[in-house]
Amino acid sequence: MTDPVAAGPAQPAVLATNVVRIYGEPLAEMPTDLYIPPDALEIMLQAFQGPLDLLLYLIRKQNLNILDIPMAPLTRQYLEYVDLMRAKNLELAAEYLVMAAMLIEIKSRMLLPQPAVVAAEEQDPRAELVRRLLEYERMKLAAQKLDELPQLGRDLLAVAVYVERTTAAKLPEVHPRDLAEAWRSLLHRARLSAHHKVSREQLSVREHMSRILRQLKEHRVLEFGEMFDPARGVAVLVVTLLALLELARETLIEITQSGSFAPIYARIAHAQPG
Amino acid sequence: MLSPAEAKRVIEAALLASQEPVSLAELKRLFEDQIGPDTLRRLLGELREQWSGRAVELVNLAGGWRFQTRPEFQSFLERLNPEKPPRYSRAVMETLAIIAYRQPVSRGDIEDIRGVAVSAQIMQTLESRGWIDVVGHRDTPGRPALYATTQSFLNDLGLVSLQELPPLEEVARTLELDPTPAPAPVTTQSAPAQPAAD
Amino acid sequence: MLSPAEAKRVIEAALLASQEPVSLAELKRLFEDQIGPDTLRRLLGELREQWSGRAVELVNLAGGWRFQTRPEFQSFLERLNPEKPPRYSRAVMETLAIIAYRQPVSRGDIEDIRGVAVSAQIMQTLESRGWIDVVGHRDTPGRPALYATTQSFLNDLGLVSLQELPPLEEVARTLELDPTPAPAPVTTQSAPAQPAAD
Repeated sequence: MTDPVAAGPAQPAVLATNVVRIYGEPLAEMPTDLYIPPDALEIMLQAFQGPLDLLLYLIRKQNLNILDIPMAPLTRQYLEYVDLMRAKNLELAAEYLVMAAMLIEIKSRMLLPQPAVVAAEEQDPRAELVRRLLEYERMKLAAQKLDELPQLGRDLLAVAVYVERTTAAKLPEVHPRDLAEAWRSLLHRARLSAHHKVSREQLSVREHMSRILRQLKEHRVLEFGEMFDPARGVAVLVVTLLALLELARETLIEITQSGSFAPIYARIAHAQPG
Repeated sequence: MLSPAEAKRVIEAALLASQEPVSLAELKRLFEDQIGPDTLRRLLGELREQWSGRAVELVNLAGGWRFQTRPEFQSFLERLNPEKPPRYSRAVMETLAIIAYRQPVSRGDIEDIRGVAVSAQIMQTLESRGWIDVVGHRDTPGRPALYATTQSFLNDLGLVSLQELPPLEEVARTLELDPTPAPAPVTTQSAPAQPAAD
Repeated sequence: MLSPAEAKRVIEAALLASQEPVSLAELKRLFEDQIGPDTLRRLLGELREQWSGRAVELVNLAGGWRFQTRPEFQSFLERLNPEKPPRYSRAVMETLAIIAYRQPVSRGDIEDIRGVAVSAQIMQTLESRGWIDVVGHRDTPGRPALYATTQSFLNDLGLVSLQELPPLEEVARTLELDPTPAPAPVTTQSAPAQPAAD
């Protein structure tokens, strides 16, 4: 297998032929023939989960001792990949640049000559990086193991047999106090709505009688339907009808119809027949 | 190619994992149409035979084959998933209360008191439960049926007689309403619905 | 009182009818606590034995006992339901692993370990699957939510407890230092990530 680190990003073609899987994930989008797929490197770079992932790749690829990382070559290789990602216009997360800065800092700290006494006590500048790399790698491997566990829905199904219920559906139980409760809410609602209607709608039959009489004074004759306004609701329709009947009973208006299903007309009773 | 025993195991798993009936056509898909309908039917028959005497049975329905629990075991299974006791709607309860306290009443009477129409379905619910029935007809135009509560109603509610219903006087008092147990005091109280009724 | 054979039939039906694992306590309810946990466990063991060799198996999970299809038969059953469940991305699985092994953790903790931002969508994916939930808040500025895995997570991955999670690998220093022979041939194939895996 060609070593991409040694070869450097300059030879993506060789790398590409080997990239069947990246970190266990098949590159399904890639053409599978041996012809050099131009996007292979790009896809590979995109597969990295972040700077730690890329670093681990570089370290493991070269069998570097993770506890004694040669900082200079690693930093150089890392920066080459980062440059490549930028050149390819890959969306480069800020974390990659932060890591680049960190690598350069560690590298430079290691170049500084240190007094022997202090050096023994002072931590290796790489310690924190190594700790993070090891922890990330542990979790990365754990993630792969988790993914290999049989998963409900993906690898197996839960059994769910239909529960047959043939005995009659359970009937609601009623307690005598429920009846009293229903009665109470009934009265309560009746009172509320009584209040509501009186204050809001003023549905007095007398009022509608007056209104109808005024209309008839103006128009002399009205077709029955013209006196009803359905938009104002059923209650108003009912009261209107009551008002009409009351007007007729009191012979204040005359209601006529020439035959079955013919239009019904209303006029003021003492008006001259027109 | 699967052996019949293996095929049967696959069919069993597919049916157990599906709550819906699985048709023969779907079962054929299991084996990429390598097993014909006759063989499938034979295997299903054998499977049904193997399951006889268990609390779950394999049945052939219009939609296909399905495993289902036997109704005899429903009482056990209900202990595991106690169903919430069903409840009657407020409309049904109010209608029942009116009939219980004001019987005999016509549907019109009930509508007057409730202030809204009483659907045929509500009356049907109470009649089919055996809690109300028609005891006569009022001698008014249309001769409306008069409803009353039945002996079953008393039995089911654990009452010896209607006298044992919670007294309404108390209810009325808490609402500062007329406490007199007049035969139909509601008529005046539920004024809104009444203008047309009186 | 039911005979052991009858009790076993009832248990079988109850477990077959339930998609969720059924706990011992729930199974006791089936028999109105007339059967003790030891007897139940024995019957469950016998039942599991009886089902061995079928395409469906009885397993003991965190939430209790459940019948489920064996993974080996999934390729058949998939043909019936061509809709494949989503495969989670590496980002999702790594986040899940960190929560599973390091719980309770905040989103910030996860980002520290992964070295990249963890999108809200990743958390959402795991939460809506019911595999993680918020178990508290850390007493630091911003009071970040602390996530942990749920019982559903254990059930769905076939685990009784977190103790059963695959053990964390002792990561090798280098490839050469790794003395254990790699059982999985993948190791060489996906070389970059794998060397330390086994």
